[in-house]
Amino acid sequence: MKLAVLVNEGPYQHQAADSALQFVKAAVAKGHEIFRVFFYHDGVNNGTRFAIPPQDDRNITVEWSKLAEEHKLDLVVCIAAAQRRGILDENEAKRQGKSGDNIAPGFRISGLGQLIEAGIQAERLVVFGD
Amino acid sequence: MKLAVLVNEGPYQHQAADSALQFVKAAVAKGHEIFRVFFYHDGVNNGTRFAIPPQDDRNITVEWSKLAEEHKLDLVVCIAAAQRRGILDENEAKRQGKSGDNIAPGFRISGLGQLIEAGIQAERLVVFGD
Amino acid sequence: MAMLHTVNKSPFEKRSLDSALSHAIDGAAILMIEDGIYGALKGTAVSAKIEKALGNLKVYVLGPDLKARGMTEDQVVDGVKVVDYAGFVDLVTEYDKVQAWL
Amino acid sequence: MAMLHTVNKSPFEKRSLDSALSHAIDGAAILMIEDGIYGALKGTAVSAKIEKALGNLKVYVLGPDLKARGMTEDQVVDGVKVVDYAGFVDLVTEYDKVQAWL
Amino acid sequence: MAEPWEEEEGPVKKFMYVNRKAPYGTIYALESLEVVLIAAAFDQDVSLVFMDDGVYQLKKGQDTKGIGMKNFSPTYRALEGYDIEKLYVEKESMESRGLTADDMIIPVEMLSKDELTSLMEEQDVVMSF
Amino acid sequence: MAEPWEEEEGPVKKFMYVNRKAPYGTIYALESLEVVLIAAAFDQDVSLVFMDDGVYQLKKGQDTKGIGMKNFSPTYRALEGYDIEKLYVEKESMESRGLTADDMIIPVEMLSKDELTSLMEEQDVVMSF
Repeated sequence: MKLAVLVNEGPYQHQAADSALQFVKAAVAKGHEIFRVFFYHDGVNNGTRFAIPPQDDRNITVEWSKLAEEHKLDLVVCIAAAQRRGILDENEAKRQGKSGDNIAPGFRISGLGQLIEAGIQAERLVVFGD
Repeated sequence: MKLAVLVNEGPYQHQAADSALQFVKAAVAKGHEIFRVFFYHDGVNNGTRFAIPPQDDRNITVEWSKLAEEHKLDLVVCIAAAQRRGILDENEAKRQGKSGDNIAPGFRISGLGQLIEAGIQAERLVVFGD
Repeated sequence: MAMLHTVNKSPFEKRSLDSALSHAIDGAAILMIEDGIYGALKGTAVSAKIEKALGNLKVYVLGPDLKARGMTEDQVVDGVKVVDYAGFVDLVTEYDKVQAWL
Repeated sequence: MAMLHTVNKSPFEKRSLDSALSHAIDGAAILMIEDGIYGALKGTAVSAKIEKALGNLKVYVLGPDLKARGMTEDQVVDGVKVVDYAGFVDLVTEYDKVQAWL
Repeated sequence: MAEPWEEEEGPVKKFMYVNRKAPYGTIYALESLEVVLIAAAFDQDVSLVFMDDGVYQLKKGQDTKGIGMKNFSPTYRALEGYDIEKLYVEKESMESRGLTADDMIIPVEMLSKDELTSLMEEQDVVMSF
Repeated sequence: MAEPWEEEEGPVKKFMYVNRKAPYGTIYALESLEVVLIAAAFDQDVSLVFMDDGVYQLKKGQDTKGIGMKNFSPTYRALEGYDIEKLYVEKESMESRGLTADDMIIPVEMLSKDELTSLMEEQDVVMSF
């Protein structure tokens, strides 16, 4: 089945990002198609490559990036929410005159329309948040 | 009176950062000394200079930076919490091999001991969170 | 099939379990995840809510979240089914849609 | 002076107002800020809690948070005092310490 | 009946946006509204529900100057211009909060908990904020 | 009586760390523990309280392999080595959750709500997570 996932909280502070990650892994293992994972609200903070969690803890962003590479997942960070919270890719950084960017590999920044499209195209939308 | 403030949530997602900012402004206006503002948990996200909120909205980080400059405030971002969440200064970025940093002017990264010290030195500690 | 309702907060802290239960039709399902699992346990001040809900709803709890918090399957209210993440995925596909009571 | 307790969540969503009220000694103060202000209003399902608390506690609500949410001072339970941020600062200095019921 | 050019755009799904949080204390109310404004461009069947503390989003007379935040409540009045016309508030949520239709910034249809529950079951996609 | 060399280090304040959140669902339990471990180095009078859902932090038998997170509950057993010995759980919080002292990973003193309230009033600084 074609599934979409919405993640509304950043990593570590709430379990939402972990739960979404485990859910996506299980869905992929069962042969379902993940149409898109959309990161909204503080969820955009999943997409920073600047995070360095303690070595004995999981690195949620790295896990998303690996999962995206292995399974060609579409990880979309909401542009409006990302601007508010300081998540930038190279284009955005240039456009906004910021020195450098922090987006992690496998994530792309795009508009809220991508969330609505996920709702239309996927057969189920599963939301993880606070 | 000597006051210390602890901010436990990032800007925008929760009102905590706004409330802390308004409280600090009011305390300064009344002639109180702000010994330190300590940013912990997602509160470290107050310290990113990458954020670009909509033009008709407040820019919380810029307000902290301005306030720090005007009143010589000590804005301390917890290093452990900042590492988990991807807030870096130049030193940390170099030490961790990250390409670039994102700390905003007026903020400094330091250890949790700075929070305990604030608890000892200040006459009141006021906590803002979720 | 009706709706799958997910609840992720402790019923001792937030009221989202109440909201979910009072908006679930006969035959709908409740899945308790994260701190929501505390609502699925026997012998607490809120156990009666789930015992009553089992009359017209299916109730599930996420095993990995239960174990993480030091709770075992035999501490769960009788009639509540324990599922793993694969079971969570199955529930999402079996029910028509999912509502997260965040 | 006793403790100042701050509550920042709606009593319809979270149980933190209950925790604060049940851990405040006679003469302590409760200050409702942010979404906590909904607990200070007349004519709601939770108004009785504050009316009762006024028997042994001082109760304050932050005016700017009240106004932001479209509520006026005359909608506040009688006996609850409205303060601005400067008043919040005064309360912090008047009471011995502050506990935030997050 | 759908017009032929509407058919071309793919299936029309029933989307319900459920607002359960008070405004300003958290950002969910504002960012939910941003989703709804974008959703309006997709020609889907959109409903907005305000229940639990979400009914507070529509309270008249919001004035945020004192907290330094933007008052976004006027945007609810603009929803009609985006052809978003199915707005519902839950009666039980209003009553326990002592609110009436007169307190609302826009006209909304009041549904009982049971009516709302049925409507929710009719949807294809439910997004809750 | 304080020894003279202790006097030199400035005042000893009573710090109470109040834990009111369940573990893993949010990070507050873990990051609160990190504060307490640092606090131990400051020679202040430290108390730890577990109340409301915070009592769940001390539940025996935590096994986080299935959720991919680190099980930090063994750290509570290390607190004694840091000379943090005043640990309290609230009786009422335990009872409404069906928990007893046997469920706890470490020995703790059980206080009633009223006893805890009094203890809280005796503190100089209360930090709540």
